[in-house]
Amino acid sequence: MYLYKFGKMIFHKYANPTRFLKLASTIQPWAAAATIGFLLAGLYFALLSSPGDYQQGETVRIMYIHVPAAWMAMFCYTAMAAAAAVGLIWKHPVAELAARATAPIGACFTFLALFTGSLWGKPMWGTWWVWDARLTSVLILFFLYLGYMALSNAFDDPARGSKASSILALVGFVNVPIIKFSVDWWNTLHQPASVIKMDGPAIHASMLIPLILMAFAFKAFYIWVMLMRIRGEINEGKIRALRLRQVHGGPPSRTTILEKTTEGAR
Amino acid sequence: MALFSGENILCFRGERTVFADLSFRIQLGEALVLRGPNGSGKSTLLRLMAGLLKPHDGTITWDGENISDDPEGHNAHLHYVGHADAVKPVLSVHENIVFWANLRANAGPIEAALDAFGIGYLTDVPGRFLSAGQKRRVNLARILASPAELWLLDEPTTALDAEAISDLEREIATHRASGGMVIASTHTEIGLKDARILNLDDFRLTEDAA
Amino acid sequence: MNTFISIVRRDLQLAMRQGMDSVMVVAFFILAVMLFPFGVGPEANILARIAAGVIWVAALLSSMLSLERLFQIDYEDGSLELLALQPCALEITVMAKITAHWLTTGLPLLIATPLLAVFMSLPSDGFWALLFTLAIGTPSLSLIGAIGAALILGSRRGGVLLSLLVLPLYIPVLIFGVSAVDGAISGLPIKAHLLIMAGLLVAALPLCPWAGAGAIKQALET
Amino acid sequence: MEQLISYFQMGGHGSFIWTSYGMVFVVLAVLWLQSRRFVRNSQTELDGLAVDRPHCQTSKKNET
Repeated sequence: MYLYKFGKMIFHKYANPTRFLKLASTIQPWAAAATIGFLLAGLYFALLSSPGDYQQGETVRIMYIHVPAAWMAMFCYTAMAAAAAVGLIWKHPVAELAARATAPIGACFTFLALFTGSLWGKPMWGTWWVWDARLTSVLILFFLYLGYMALSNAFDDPARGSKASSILALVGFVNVPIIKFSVDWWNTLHQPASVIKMDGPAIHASMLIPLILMAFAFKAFYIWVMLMRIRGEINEGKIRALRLRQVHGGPPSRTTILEKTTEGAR
Repeated sequence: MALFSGENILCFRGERTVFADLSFRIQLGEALVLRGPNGSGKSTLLRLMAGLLKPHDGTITWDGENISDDPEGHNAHLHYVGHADAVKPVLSVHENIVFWANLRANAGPIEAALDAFGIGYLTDVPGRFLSAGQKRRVNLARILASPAELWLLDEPTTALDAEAISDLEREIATHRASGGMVIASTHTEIGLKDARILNLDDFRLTEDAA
Repeated sequence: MNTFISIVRRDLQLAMRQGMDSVMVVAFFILAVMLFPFGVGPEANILARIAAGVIWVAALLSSMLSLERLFQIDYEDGSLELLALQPCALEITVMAKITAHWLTTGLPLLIATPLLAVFMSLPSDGFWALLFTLAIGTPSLSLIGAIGAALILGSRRGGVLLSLLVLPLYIPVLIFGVSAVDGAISGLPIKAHLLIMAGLLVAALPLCPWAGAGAIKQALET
Repeated sequence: MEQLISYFQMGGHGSFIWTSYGMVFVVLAVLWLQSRRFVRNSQTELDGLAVDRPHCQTSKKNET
């Protein structure tokens, strides 16, 4: 019960959409600058100044975007599940919108991880796709994202859509480790011994820098685009409210009420 | 002395504010009729009272105890008649009502409930042959088959003819006499003697009030 | 407890009277498996090699067929609303409907499996493993599928959406089911597989009705 | 000049590396543009709606 109260108190401040928008518009330029900065630094190290790997040759440069993309795929799904949980438990409207905003970004990073993974696999194993444990788990994660997005748009009332998809995000989140475990297990069952392990030799220092830089670039990009999309979702909410008021000529909408009550409650 | 009440309830439907600061009180033997134009939230209020919906603010209490603390306990107190009649086309009228009655502890006599609404002759007829009015009577007979203190009726008189409406009025009267409560939202005038009226229009937030 | 029994009895009554439901599921199951000899060729050794996987995937797909209507009919005719307003917890009602779904789909599939094992010339020592894994696996499929069925209530295109939501969650059950049968065929000990599948089932038993009830409550809120 | 070409060939695997980097930029750029259009359209529509309700002011946000 205490956690519930504590959570309510902490999030209450940013539950109010307009105050969140003020916060978002201060963070957004910084996120944009960080994205571009890290991206340039990461590219410089990834493409220009780091040596090719003695075993994989130049193709190791694909790893510098494949691995951060895979990290982002997992990170976005976790962030989505966390936002969904906050949205469901504390009825926090902005958290619900954050989950809706994160899904397409996560899906894009998952697609990139798969695409670059298969491009990396071609020179190393000669095939576009190999049923490696990690790649398969990322493939299933991609379908979990598609399921989330399909469900959230399958209803006429978007509030219904985001509630139903929040539950799916939590159910999916509980299943991710089970899927990971069973795919690894299945992989060792059918694993031909000769395939080189996915991440090759231990990553040595000069390769770590571009990896970390690209990871930061992707995270900053995520924050930047997510804040944008949340702003769009909030606008959509206000538009629906105004349209409904035109139709019903009713009293002010939920968002204005929320603002009034949280304004007063501050 | 069972008391069912709600204090300053605020309810949203999607983006729309349905009503705010709505309070009501009802005691055993009383009846409450909800009035208001379409879309003013009559059905919403009934669903809030049944516990299907959670109010954004404010509380609904049964004997002083918040209903969301023990939803199953609250369900045992009430019967809800919504717009849809939940009559399975494949099952006979008798089977339909027996199913619903068995879900509750003290299932009463089925035949008496059917006769009360004059559909005794339909007991073995499968649901798909029934007209809308007959389906509504089966639905109403269902709540007679197993007693519960509170009746929440959402426009019970739709699809009912004059004779069925008088049956309904009689049943409501006997239910109230035996210490029950009835909350109904209705457009047609049903003769509930000394029923209190709750007009949802005066709880709608006007433009400047917000 | 009698609520559980009366709901299961009513659902079975409905399934019997509405007829053909489980017959259609079994017909789809047999047809789906029968397509493979036409596709892959009738040689027994090839068919035996893929028999377990084909039968399991077909069982998975056919158990998903009737999932969409698990709550949809009750949702449309108002019974789901009334079921949510009964004195017994909604989770028990959801569990009862899942049991009824398993009895009308999972069980008939099990009965049809021996015929298909013969069709696909499945090696005989894999036979009991197949039956046993399906017996443990199909309840988990019904349980996980019920969450999907509850989530799509009131959505525009229910059926296709349901498969997109539920199939990724079926993969662990499929992997352990088929590997148990393959293990049995090649004489390996399959105790570990069966324990894991039993673990999945035991985990799904409490969690899925709870999540399904949550989804239904949220669906009834509109 | 040929030093530049050999750089681009990247030991024969140039095509893989450049397509994957290219795809990353294309996907991220498309996602960014789509998000920006999503916000712009909703903002203009919102302003349009708010105009005919004068007293309901909407704050002009400058988003990048």
